[in-house]
Amino acid sequence: MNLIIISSIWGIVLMFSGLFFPRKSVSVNIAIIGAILLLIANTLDINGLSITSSTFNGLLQYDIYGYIFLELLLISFLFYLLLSAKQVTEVGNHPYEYFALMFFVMAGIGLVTFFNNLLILFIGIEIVSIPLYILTGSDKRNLKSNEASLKYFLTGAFSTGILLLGIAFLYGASGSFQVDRLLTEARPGLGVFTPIGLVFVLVALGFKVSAAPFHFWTPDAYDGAPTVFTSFMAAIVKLAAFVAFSNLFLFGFADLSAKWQLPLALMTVATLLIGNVTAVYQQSVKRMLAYSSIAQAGFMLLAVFSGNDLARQGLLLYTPAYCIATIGIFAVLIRMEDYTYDGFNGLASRHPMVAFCVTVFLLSLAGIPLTAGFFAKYFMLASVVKTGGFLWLVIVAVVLATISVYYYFRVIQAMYFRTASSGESFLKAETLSFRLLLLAGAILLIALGVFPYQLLLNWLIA
Amino acid sequence: MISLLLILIPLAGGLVNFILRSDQAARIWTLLVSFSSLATVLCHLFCSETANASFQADWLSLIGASFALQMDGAAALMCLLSAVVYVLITLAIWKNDIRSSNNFFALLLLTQAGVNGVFLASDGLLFYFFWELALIPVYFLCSIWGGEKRISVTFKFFVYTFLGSLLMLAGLLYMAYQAGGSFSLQALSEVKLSSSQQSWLFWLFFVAFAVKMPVFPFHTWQPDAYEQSPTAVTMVLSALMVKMGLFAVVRWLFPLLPGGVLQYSAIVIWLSIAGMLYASFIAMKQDDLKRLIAYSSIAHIGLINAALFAGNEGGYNGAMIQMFSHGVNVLGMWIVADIIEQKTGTRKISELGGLAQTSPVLAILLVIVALANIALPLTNAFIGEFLMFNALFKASVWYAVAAGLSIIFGAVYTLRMIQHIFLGDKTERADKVSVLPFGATLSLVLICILIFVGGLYPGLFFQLTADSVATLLKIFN
Amino acid sequence: MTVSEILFWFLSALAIAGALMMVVGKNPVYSVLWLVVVFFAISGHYILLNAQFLAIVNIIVYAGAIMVLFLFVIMLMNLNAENEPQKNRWMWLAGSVSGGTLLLVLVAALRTSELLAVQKVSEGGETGLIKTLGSVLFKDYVLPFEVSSILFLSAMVGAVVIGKKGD
Amino acid sequence: MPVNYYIFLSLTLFSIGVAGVLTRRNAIIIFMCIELMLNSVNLLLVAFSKMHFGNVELSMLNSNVGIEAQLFVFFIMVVAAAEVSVGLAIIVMMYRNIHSVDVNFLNRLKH
Amino acid sequence: MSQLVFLVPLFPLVGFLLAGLGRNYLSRSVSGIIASAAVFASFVVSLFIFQEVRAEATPVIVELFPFIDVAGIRIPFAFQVDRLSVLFLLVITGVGFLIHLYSSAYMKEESAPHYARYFAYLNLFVFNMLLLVLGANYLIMFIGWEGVGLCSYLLIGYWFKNKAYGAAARKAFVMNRIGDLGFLLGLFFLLQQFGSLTFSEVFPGAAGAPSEIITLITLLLFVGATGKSAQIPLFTWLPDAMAGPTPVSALIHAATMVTAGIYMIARSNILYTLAPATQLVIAIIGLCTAILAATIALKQNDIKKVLAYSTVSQLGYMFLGLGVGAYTGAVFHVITHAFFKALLFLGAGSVIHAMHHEQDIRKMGGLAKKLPQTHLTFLIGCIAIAGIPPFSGFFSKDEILINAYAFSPVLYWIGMAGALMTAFYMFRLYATTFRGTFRGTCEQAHHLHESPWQMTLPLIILAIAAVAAGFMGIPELFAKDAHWLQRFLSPVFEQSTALQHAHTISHSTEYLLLGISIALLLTVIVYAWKRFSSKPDLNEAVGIGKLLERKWLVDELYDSIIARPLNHIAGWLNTVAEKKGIDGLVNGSGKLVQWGGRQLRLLQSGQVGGYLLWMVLGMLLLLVLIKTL
Repeated sequence: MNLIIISSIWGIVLMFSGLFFPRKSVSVNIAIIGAILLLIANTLDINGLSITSSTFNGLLQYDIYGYIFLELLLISFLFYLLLSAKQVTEVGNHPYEYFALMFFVMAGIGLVTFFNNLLILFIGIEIVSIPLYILTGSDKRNLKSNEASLKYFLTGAFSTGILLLGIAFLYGASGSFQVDRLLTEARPGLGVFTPIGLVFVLVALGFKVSAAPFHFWTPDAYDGAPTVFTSFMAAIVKLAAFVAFSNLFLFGFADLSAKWQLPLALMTVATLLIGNVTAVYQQSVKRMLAYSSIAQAGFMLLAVFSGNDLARQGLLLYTPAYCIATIGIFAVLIRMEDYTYDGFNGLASRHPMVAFCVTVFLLSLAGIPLTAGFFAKYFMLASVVKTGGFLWLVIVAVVLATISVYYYFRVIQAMYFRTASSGESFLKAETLSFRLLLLAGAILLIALGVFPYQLLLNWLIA
Repeated sequence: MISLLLILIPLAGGLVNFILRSDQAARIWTLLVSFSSLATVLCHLFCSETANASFQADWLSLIGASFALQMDGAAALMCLLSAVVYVLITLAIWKNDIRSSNNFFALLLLTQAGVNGVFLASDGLLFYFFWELALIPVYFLCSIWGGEKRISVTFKFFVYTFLGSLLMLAGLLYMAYQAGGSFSLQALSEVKLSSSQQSWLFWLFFVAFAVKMPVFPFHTWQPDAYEQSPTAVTMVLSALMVKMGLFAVVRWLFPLLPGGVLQYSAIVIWLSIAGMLYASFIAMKQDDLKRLIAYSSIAHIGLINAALFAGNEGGYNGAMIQMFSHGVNVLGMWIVADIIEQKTGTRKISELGGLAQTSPVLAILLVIVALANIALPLTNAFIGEFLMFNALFKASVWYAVAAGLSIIFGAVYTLRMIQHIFLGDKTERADKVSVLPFGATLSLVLICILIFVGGLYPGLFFQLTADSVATLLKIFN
Repeated sequence: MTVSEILFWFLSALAIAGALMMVVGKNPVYSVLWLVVVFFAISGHYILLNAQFLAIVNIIVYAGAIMVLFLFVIMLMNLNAENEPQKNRWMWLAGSVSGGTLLLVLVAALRTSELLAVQKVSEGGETGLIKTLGSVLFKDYVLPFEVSSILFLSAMVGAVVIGKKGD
Repeated sequence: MPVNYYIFLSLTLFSIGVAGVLTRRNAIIIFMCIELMLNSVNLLLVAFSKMHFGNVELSMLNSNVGIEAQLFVFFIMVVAAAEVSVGLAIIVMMYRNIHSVDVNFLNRLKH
Repeated sequence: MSQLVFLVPLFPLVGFLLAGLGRNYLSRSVSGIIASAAVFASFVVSLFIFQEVRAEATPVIVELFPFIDVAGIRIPFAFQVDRLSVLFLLVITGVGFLIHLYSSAYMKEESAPHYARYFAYLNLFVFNMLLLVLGANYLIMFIGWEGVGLCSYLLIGYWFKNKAYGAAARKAFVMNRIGDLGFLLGLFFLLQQFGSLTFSEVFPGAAGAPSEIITLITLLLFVGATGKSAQIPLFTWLPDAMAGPTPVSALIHAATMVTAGIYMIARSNILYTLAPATQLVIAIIGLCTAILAATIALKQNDIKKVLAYSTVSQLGYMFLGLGVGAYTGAVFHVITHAFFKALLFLGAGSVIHAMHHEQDIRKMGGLAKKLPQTHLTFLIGCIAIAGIPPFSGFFSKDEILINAYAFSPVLYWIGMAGALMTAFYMFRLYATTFRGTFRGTCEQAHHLHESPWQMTLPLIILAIAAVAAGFMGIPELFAKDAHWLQRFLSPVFEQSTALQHAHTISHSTEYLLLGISIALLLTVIVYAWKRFSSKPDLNEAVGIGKLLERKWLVDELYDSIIARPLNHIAGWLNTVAEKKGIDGLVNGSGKLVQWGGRQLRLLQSGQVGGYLLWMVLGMLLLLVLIKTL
């Protein structure tokens, strides 16, 4: 709860500080202070020092899992700000507002993490989405940014409608918006609404996490948005949507899993297929990363699918594995002129440490052992195996994951094995602190890839 | 503890190498590290109790994985091979010109850490870990220091093996789940599986290993990869990494899925034999020296695999000793190929000729190695091949007949190679080979010594692997 | 047929007709007006369902504020029938077929249940009164209420950031 | 009134909205269709709220039965209002740049 | 002394190592002496062993160290000294020494390192050959078996600058390997049947084994023998092997290595006796080879080629002998053949040496006066091989043929025809080379000279042996119990003899046959001598002669039905199956993904209406799916 309150307040603080500090660069510092505050606040929360621990008549439900997830997300957020906050100020004339919107998003994320009521879920999702529509379109002169924003908005609003229809049906069946009571029929016979409502909710949440065939907005929105916001959306927001998704299905619909597991499995396969296969064709690294985020979503869907303890642990591990890697790569991408693969040519000889870190990030995304990404994927697969059936899903996932190597390694190939065409350094603002931060991220990924329990998951169990 | 050292020494050594700035220092350091690995293995073989060699530590107890290393006969043999091979490689490429050699040797040593890990791991997840880890440095080695088409070829190699290993991971996961959430070799091999489970799990595992070996028809990455890789890496690939596949069959596939193995052994043997003949045929047509050796290696590995699946004691023994012998012999072939390439600038057999006149020493060494490669008696490979053919024969006469044809074809392509490179009128290129690099010659001489020691007194190796063979026999009886 | 039933059918017909006209209308301004008609019809339904507060809010917020906003924007852009681009015949067909199929599938899914027909909508009660709603809103639903402010804030900021001319 | 009627009515409206979203190319009209969809959901929720109202078992668990659905409708309106402000801003921004609100012109980003 | 038998192969091995490793440091004479001395030392040891074995009939087995001892297969590195092996020891080291001696002069033109290399190879060969005959089990025998193949390869390709020689060497090795595969399979059957490869464990139990297995084993071993001993169908390598230096041809391709097959069968005589079907096959193949090679030899003009085909033909006789159960006869012929064929080859070498590496007999003629010692010894060799009493060839060949007659008269008469051809072509060769007038260039005529003593001395010694060796096996016909060799070898063939039927040919028949054969032979010899002395066969052959000259087109046949198709298959596999097929499939799956990427990206049409439509369609699908579940 600390998070929700502090981030809302800090958003407002940011809005007003724009009045007092006209220099753009100040906004960066305030935002970073805010992120640190959030981190502290959430840590205090974990240790029982909350501003309020009220559940508001059961609308919220706090659990250690959610706190740890938020903690990880906040670390990623801080990592993101430290790496890319300066680039945020370069997007347009309203840096304070952009940061404020991000903090509002964080508040929304807090809501969707702890929701125990569909109303909170709905409002939370909207609080997350509406700022994103704006951030996507924040590069106003850029037609691509405009287009991305409008596409994102139209499809997003449409999915909101679908979500609401689903919620309505669920309510019709149970007479309650409380997650834990969704499956109890209010009166005999009303159960027919449940599967229908379930499908609509599935579609709407599938949209948010960009599961096929509801993923179409993702490449366009990610590609069109200013790269620094793409990074934020693709990494942090995506994960939050997943946690909401998995919580809803785990706490709300677990008993009905016989009905939704197969559709979800098919969605997963379609997501993996489309994400991986389409990414292969891409020429722009940014767009490739958009498709790769779809492919990664396919893997994370496995966690929703199996919904057991392994799945939850896996999702927890996926958070840093995916966020840090994505943020790191985007941070490098932002500093480049050329977003095609060729733009990376010869990076290793010019910036060896950056190239090394990007390599670690890519390996992590590809799920190579010794990186956190491996265990993230491992837990996903293991959780499916643990459900007993659906081994074909594991095998399909594994085969399709192989394809991902193709596009991730193209970047590595460009960095290490090809030489740059131009002579001068092509990374803007490549400072020592930037390098060290990237290195810290890479080391974190490797450390998590060796000791996932010791560093992270034991925390959950304790 | 020794097993842990065998992983840590190259690992630490490799990391240190990244820091070293001078070329000479990197080489000396690498040699030093390789020697200390060798010393460690020898120490294990001669002065320590086997029980002490294993290592066990908690790692991921909640998902049933632990950092468990187990030294048995086969593992010791393979570690010995890896240590020997690394010393020889370092010597052999001492004079080669390598750009940023510290990184090169660093990655090379990291590969060794991975390979040794594969040989020693007795925990399924750890095994998978090392299995992949061995691949990553190799990927960089080949892609950075390789030949003209290195990027695409290495990538193909990587994706191919990666796909295979992911399938294995799926299988491992399933088995671990069946074993009540434990990845230990012991627990996995005690799982009771129905025959249908065994049969599909078998293929998940086997494909991973088959790609690595490689067994026909999963082999097409290999000639390309060998051709394009820097020679030192090719040496590691063919002398050590293909053994990973064979070793995995012994250490993992057999104990885990005996039912599946029995069910499909005929298919696997026929595949292997088909691969032997197929590769031999193609080897006859190769003009590139490296490709020729690559195909010949496929043929030899096919035999080892077939013998393992033939399922009798002689076959196991033969396969074990041949795993070592093939590693040594093929290394010799690569060293010769490397000398020729370094000196003449070509690998095309058709462009060479008359080297025996300018470099009789090289000719003699190559002839010895090549003859060992075609398993002439009194060389190390003969023992293995004799036992393996006998094992195949015991399984079925037709196996032995079909596989035996490769004896003939092997002679055909090997002699063709010798003839074209060394005999005939000397070409201009041949003159450049008059002085041999000392390091490479030294390793070749050492290899020749190993060839004859193995060929005359194989009992040393049989003693070493006796316990592994006994384990295998227990599984199938 | 009781009065309420007659009203129900009338309002339903009005809503559906309005919706259809809105969708097929060529001139955006007309579409807005037809949508307003739909909203009024729906508000009528709310009253029938004894949800007076929502009926009023619906008229004030939707028909009054939101639709006027739409109208403003349309006027601002000077959109009229001629500006409406040529429709893609296939898209038109695919869209209507999908919409129709969606309806069909849903209806087919719900029709099968005979129990549903028995479930009546109670028309009495105090649920819709401001007093009831207000007390629940500020007691039990205070969190969403407060949180909506963040939503509005961000929408506000967004509208400014996006809509501001210049830069 | 049987609840069926309301269900079918709102589903019809919803489907018309969906069909409108799919068929129209004018971004504003698409947006209006989405508003129609939201309204149909509102209607459905109110109908359900009245259906559950007075249900004894539900009342025992939750004294607010029925009321919360109407509150939900209230929040939907709140969100819709916010959404509209942002959405129209985006559309206007779009219009400023390309002088059209035809979504078919949005095709710079593809493949 | 028998315990020291390991010294016999050890000396040549040491010689090999010394000469081989020191080839850059040793002068020619030193390396020649080292090598020759090594073989001579072996010969001396062999003599001592011979003395011992003559007195003691039971074989001595010397186990040196455990070789393979695993998985129930126990194969020690052991030597077996008995009467059979000791005979071969003497022949190998004896003839081997003479040839070393001869080589030291013959190879004088080589530079020191190559000279040393030559002797190293020769010593290595002797070492392997000794392993072959000394092995106490089939595996050691096989080691020698392959080892001599290797040395043969190395020595055929000794002049490595010449690519054709290299090809000949390769052909020899590959053909031998084909045989070796058969041999190896035979070993596996043996191992399976008897659980051992040791002679002393296999043979006693042979009688108890199922006869089909024995037949199979013997047939497979015989396949090995056809490769090593150049029998149909694997004989074509031997004539090509003449590419090597002539002393090598004498040692390897006449006296010793090619008789390995005979040794092996004689060693395994009990198995063959138990497999009459195999014996029949051997007899037929031996006879066919004898005749075929003899016909080809009729028309060859290369002095070494004639001798090579003659060797093939003589080996055929030996197999005929084995096939009809005349093991002693076969071994006898091996010994006599070793002498006279080594003699002939060395004589031919002397001629070639004198003629400056000219091998075509059409360009020789009238050499008798210029090379008197060579001429005389060569003539003795010719008479010996033709089988004129009392030269050695007569005794041994006659023993085989008489035994064949006892088996079936048809075999005898065909064999007789072969013998006549032998006489004919040998004297054609002799007459064309040594008689008539010199047809070479003036320069050659000018330089014609008799060879040095290192070359003539072996010729003389071998000539004496070729004359006298026959007396170790005087047939019963002439003197009772005069057949020393039979007595000497009887312990070796004891078991077989017990199983064989006694031959019943009346002495009168035997006399009659002898008479006829000698008469015919003399006629042929006289005719050939006369004819080719005066009017050598210099013209291009026509008709059937052409066919014979082209060796019945066997090489071409093999080329077109085996080598070329295999080559084509390899080419097809390389270019089509590998590149387009399997690799195509692998790359194709990669391409498929890329193609899929190209197609799937089209879904991302950029049209937001399309996106929404897909969403609705997906939703519909899920609805239908969930309702049906």
